[in-house]
Amino acid sequence: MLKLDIDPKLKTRARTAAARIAGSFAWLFDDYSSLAIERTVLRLMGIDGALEDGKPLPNVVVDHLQAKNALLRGAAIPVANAMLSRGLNAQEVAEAVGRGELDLSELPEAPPEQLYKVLDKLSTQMLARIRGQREKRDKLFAEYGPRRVPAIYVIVATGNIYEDAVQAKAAATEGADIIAVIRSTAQSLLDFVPYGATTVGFGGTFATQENFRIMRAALDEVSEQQKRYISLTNYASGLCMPEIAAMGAMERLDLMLNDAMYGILFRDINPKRTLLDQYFSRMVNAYAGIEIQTGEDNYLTTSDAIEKAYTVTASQLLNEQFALLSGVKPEKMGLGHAYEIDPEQENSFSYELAHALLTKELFPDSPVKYMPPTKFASGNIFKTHLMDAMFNFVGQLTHQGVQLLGMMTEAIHTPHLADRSLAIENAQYIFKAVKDLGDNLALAPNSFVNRRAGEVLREAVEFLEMVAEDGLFKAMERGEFADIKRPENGGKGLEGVFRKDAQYFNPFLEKMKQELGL
Amino acid sequence: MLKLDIDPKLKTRARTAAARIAGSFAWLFDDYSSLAIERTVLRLMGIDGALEDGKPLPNVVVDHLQAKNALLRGAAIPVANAMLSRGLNAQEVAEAVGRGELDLSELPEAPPEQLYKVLDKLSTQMLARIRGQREKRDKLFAEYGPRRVPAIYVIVATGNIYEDAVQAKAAATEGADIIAVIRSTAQSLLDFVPYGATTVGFGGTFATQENFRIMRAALDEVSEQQKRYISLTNYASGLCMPEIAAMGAMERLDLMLNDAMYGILFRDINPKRTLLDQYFSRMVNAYAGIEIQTGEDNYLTTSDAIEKAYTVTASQLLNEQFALLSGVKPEKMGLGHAYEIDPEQENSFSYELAHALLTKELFPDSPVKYMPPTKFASGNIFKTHLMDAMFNFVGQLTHQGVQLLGMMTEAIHTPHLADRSLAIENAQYIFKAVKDLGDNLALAPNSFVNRRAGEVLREAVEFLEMVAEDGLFKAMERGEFADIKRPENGGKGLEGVFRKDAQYFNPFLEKMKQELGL
Amino acid sequence: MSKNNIIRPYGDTSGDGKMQLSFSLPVPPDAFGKEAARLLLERIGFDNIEITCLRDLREGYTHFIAYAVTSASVDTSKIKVKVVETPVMDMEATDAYISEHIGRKLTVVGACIESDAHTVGIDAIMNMKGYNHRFGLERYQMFNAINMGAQVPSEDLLARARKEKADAILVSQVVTQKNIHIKNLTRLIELAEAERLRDKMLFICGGPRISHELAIELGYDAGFGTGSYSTDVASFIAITLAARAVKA
Amino acid sequence: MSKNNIIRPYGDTSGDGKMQLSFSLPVPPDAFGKEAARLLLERIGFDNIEITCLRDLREGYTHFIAYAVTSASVDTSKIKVKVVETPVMDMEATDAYISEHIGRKLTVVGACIESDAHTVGIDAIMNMKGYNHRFGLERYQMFNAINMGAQVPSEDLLARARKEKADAILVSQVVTQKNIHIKNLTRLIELAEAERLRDKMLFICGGPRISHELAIELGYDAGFGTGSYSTDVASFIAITLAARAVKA
Ligand code: B12
Ligand code: B12
Ligand SMILES: Cc1ncc(COP(=O)(O)O)c(C=O)c1O
Ligand SMILES: Cc1ncc(COP(=O)(O)O)c(C=O)c1O
Repeated sequence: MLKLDIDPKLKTRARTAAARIAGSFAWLFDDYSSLAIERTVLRLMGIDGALEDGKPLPNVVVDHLQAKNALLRGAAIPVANAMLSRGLNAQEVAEAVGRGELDLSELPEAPPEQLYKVLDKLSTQMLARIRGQREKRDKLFAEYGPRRVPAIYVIVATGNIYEDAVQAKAAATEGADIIAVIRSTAQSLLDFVPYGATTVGFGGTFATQENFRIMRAALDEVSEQQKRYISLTNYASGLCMPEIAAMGAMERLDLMLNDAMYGILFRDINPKRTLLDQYFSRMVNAYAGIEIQTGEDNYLTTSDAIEKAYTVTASQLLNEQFALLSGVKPEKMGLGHAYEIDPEQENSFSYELAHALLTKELFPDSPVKYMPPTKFASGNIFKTHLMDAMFNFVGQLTHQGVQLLGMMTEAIHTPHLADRSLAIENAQYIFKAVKDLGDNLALAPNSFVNRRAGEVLREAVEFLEMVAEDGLFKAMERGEFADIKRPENGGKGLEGVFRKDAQYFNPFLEKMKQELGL
Repeated sequence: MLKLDIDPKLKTRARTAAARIAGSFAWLFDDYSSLAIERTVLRLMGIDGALEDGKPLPNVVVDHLQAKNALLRGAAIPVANAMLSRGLNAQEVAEAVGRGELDLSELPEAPPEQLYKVLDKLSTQMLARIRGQREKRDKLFAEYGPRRVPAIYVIVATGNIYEDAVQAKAAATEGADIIAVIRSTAQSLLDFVPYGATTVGFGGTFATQENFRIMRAALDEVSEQQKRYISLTNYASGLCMPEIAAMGAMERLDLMLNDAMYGILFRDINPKRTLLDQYFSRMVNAYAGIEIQTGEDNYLTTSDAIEKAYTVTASQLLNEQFALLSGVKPEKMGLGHAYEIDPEQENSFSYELAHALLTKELFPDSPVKYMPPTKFASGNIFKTHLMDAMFNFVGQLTHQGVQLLGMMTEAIHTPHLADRSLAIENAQYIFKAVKDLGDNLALAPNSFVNRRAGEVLREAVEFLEMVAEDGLFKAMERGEFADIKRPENGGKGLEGVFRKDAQYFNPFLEKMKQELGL
Repeated sequence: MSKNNIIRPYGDTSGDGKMQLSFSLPVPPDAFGKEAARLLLERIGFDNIEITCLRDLREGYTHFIAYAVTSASVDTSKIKVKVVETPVMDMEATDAYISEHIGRKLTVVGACIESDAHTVGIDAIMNMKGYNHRFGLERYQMFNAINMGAQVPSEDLLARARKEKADAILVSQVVTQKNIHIKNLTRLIELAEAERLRDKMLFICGGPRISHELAIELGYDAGFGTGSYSTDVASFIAITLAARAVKA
Repeated sequence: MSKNNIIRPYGDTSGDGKMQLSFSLPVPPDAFGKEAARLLLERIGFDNIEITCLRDLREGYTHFIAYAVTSASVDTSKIKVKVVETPVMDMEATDAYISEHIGRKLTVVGACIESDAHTVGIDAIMNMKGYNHRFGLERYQMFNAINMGAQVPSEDLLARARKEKADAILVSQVVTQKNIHIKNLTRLIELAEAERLRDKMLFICGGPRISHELAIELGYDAGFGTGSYSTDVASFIAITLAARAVKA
């Protein structure tokens, strides 16, 4: 068995520092909410649909409340109040607001018990639906058997959900275990979730609830045929983190890209907004039994994979601690890691082996999300195919959880049907060839791989202890993460963060916290 | 370091049995000669060229002697006699025979001392030339540095020597260390070596002395430019084994395909003819400092690589013992092995690792000739490229001597220029990626790899002991090798084997034996 | 799948016409070479040409990798495939069929002809042990299978077939460089015709680059490519000869 | 190398025209599908077509790998390549050149425009640390380099360029799906013309699918593709502006 020889004290120090950092945000998680969180509440209450100009009703209602300065106690109470006052359901309330026929700030206020009762009913219903999806997933896994390790994960990204569905079914039939629908470029910067099925996107397909539904149905069909549960994933990142998480929970997505800091660093979304939104969105994911996936690979697309290896480890540790605060269990934390080492680097494979083993060593229960070479993928499809093979080799050798298959055309276009199929063929061949190879091998003591892993962990520990000392926001402001400077009050979406008042009520947050034991 | 845990007693038993088998052919090596050996003697005496119908002068002279029943004392003495008697040089003698102007059996016989003197002079000259080539090679290696391990070995096979030369130079510039000119289909069955430069061949280019010269010149040019000695290899197999060895020695080939039993098993050449010819041809190779390469890979193109793995080991051990008898040093024995495991086989890589390590373990000083997947190469070039990558991985991990690069178009055509370049790129990338990986790893005790290697060796030992008991010819007759039945007196070329008479003299054999300490 | 019969290559959008290409040209690996590659593809008729990689092959050559769009299409309703049309039976069924419809053992003589030494293919068809879980013809009760092996001169094969009164000749050709297989297969048929053997037995060829269509073109009765099994050939021989027997 | 100017692809014999292809079709992975693939290649104009592999892509599609021969050729004497023609100087030389010929710092404003967030390319050109051992423009003494980063609306880029009195605008476009880069680059130039900024500064674009030729076609002064360095751009800007200063 390939096992690193790592100082256990170093591991403890790493976790202590990360926990200190994540733990310092109680003020934010307890006292603040955001537009996205409130829109999520509305969605969970059953509000869906959009105006003719495409503006989704959850946005219409929340913007309306904000405009009327009536959002500080949350969106749930005003809508519940209107339901009572007008005898409408939530959707009808939203539609009326949308038509400009209803001003939620001008209605007479029902007694709190009545309001809570309405909300209790709605939240009980919705949480039951979500639990139902979770149970259905569990049942299907129990029936068909668990996912292979590493699971074969491929992306579809045509921009057209119907075309995506065909490609996803083809891939699943060929052996893919998980289908990710890549989002259209920069959807994370949209402060709303588009509505309905979409057929045009750039570099990906919009994440919409209808698109989720279409793809889930397609995959359920294949699962049934193949007697293998095919998982679906999408992105709960950006300005709509919790909304997308909620949509995923309702439509039985199985995994969700959901990083604590990705939005801040890589999308210039305000730090407070991001941390707050991730807190709630992860709770939704935890409740729905959705496996989250974090975005450590992003550090390596802009920085050197050797020099900055420790930033991956540090981010993994932080993501873990933040996820724990939201009730995500280790076995649902798909922490990220990527094979982004320059192929011109001597012993690139040994470096990567050290890094990949370190991730396994630190997070033995995590279904690590292992990302393929992308940065050094080139227009030379033959070479890229080989780099992907080395990546698949390490994935199987070190038993990573989820293998995000590399495509030989990574540097050229979003995957064609045949590219994806060749990627699956690549993985299947390598996985089989080196199936139990790890059982045959041991690391030579004091070998380079051992020393290298220790070095990365030490650098990560020192970094995290420094951040714990200075505070995460200060460190980000100084550009300590990914060499990108992000001031606490900069970035997009800060105006969407507000301090809750004493009457604030979010029925879902309360119930989920309770059920998750938080 | 990856090192097998193999019972040393088993190794000793293996070598003892193989030595017994090889040692049982003293009667053949001491008392017999062949047409090919005699033609070789003539070539070494300086006879070259061909008649207008293409028949080479060495054949003309030897056939003439045989027709006149004057060959039993060898070709050297009659030709030396004609030289003295007519005041001609050897070439002029051959030409006169070719024109039908000279009957070697009808000349007055010069006194033995004079004949020996002529032959002593000629053989001294030629051996000096060959030594000169060896020294030149040694000098160039000393100047430019040794070959990389594994060396990058690629084939050219256009059929046109000039086209081959361009492709060889391109490959060498890109990083190839060794160029093999593949022979035209079935040249091994020709009982003569074609003369001159050739531009038409099938599945390869004819081995001719002029072609050797053209290619050697091209590679010397690149060696000089690249400051890296580029080696050249060809095939001394078939009915002209020793002749081609001699041509290679003269033209400074650096390696030579030269298996003890290939001709018997895979070309249906008579067993006695083959063993006899290999004995002399290997002596020429040994003298010229040429690295021989054996053909164990051939066993696996027709048999299963797992089931019949032991036949490879057995053949390696036999090739070793036969080579020792001809004065070949272990460091010049490129014993063969091949990565021919079905990619559909689970743990194919671990199987291959066991087999490759076994070869290294048994022949630590041999520059093992490691052959790529060919049998399971398919028209799917992308998949074949990956199989070649796994092959390159094992080659570097286990430090094989010579890596015969696989081509992604193996199942389609003899390599195009780009195929070869992609193969070099594949090897260079993998070699670099896993450069020192082996130093990091150890085999888990009692792991599958260890057990598998032990099992193969045990099977080989049992097989060799059985063959030693029964005799090699008997075993071949029964089809024990490669499932092919080869009777002692069957196959092509038996009529070219004769028992030497008391006056037989081969000046080269004598001198080389002496200098090689045999 | 396209709604009508007109199909084009598919990258990620129906009928987008995307194709991957690679090729080498005697040009340098620079902007000039790249333009030469682009022009070549344009000349062939491709659009939207993306030369994604230039690899220096040295000695004045460059290898190009490209993606491009073709406007060519195929009307699937017009495709006519020449395939062996006899149904495929397993060994037992074939033996039974021969017993019933022909009533005697069939003799087949097989070989890799001329310079070709690739016997694995013909062995897969003929030898006892067969290939991929199908036994070879030697194992069939109703076949007398004679495998002459590698590098058999056409003359020898025909002589043996005549001597054995063969019902079918099985020829394998694996080496195809410079179309040597076409030359060899053509010569065999010409010899057979000259020797008046052509109509006396079935002539069947096989190999990785052989298709039924090519075989027919060359004057053979059938051709079998990559992935053929003894069952395919045996069924073809049995059914075809039974039909001929009825006609005769 | 070919003796004359007419070149064709090279497999293993001069001008043999061999090319490798792969593509997917909405056909089954059988003889029918194979024939469809062959016909498609024939339709495109290929000869000697060998379909070497059929891969079942499921859902009714098949992936084909093929080798074929083209008779198309290119006359190299007729190739005209549009490349940036200014010589490339290193950082010190460029700084010296600007000091001498222009005599003031040059201001350049760069950005990834519209939805594109791929900053690595523009950073490689502009940022202090540069790329592959060439420092970026920020490091040059004679450049005032302003990098606006990712997803900058065209309007914002032009506004900033106007404000800074920029000598050159550097735009990066990496995402090319559905030709979004062409749309974005065209829009930027149109806006610049509308705002009468086009002639006030150099417009330079770059990205993996950008060529100088394409850039010129889109109305830019220069374009830089894969493997460009700060030195290429800096030299181009310096020399072009010096030349214009002389003319003016
Ligand atoms: C094994 C092998 C060898 C072995 C052959 C051992 C043997 N006893 O057969 C050895 C090592 C001896 C060998 C030597 C050479 N080989 Co070779 N060899 C191969 C290899 C790796 C596999 C071929 C094989 O066995 N396929 C498996 C069988 C089962 O498939 P198959 O032949 O297609 O047969 C199937 C069908 O086609 C069909 N079929 C075939 N024949 C028939 C006949 C009938 C009647 C029917 C019904 C069906 C049928 O049914 C079979 C089962 O499905 C191929 C590469 C590859 N991966 O394909 C190269 C390959 C065929 N060899 C090649 C060459 C050039 C040679 C040499 C000439 C090289 C040289 N100069 O030394 C020599 C000389 C051989 C000669 N004189 O012919 C080339 C041919 C290039 C070309 N297209 O022209 C190939 C493609 C390799 C390459 N890329 O260069 N080879
Ligand atoms: C790194 C990367 C990312 C990073 C970007 C981080 C960052 N800050 O830049 C992250 C992870 C964020 C990312 C995200 C996405 N990416 Co991205 N990404 C890549 C990747 C792996 C490498 C690109 C790169 O950095 N190349 C290295 C630089 C140095 O090369 P370059 O950009 O070509 O630049 C050079 C030249 O072109 C030139 N140059 C470039 N710009 C300029 C400008 C000027 C003025 C000059 C003179 C020269 C110049 O000089 C540079 C140096 O030589 C490529 C795949 C690949 N290997 O190419 C995919 C790729 C570009 N991404 C792609 C996609 C689709 C996306 C997403 C849209 C996916 C999604 N839906 O989530 C997102 C969204 C991004 C967005 N909104 O634009 C696709 C684009 C497909 C296409 N052709 O349209 C690619 C090809 C991957 C793929 N096959 O799907 N990506
Ligand atoms: C965590 C995470 N979220 C989201 C994305 C991409 O989505 P977007 O482009 O919409 O930000 C990525 C991409 O790598 C990611 O890692
Ligand atoms: C030892 C040896 N000699 C010769 C050859 C091939 O040459 P020929 O086809 O002329 O026998 C091979 C092919 O593998 C070989 O292994």
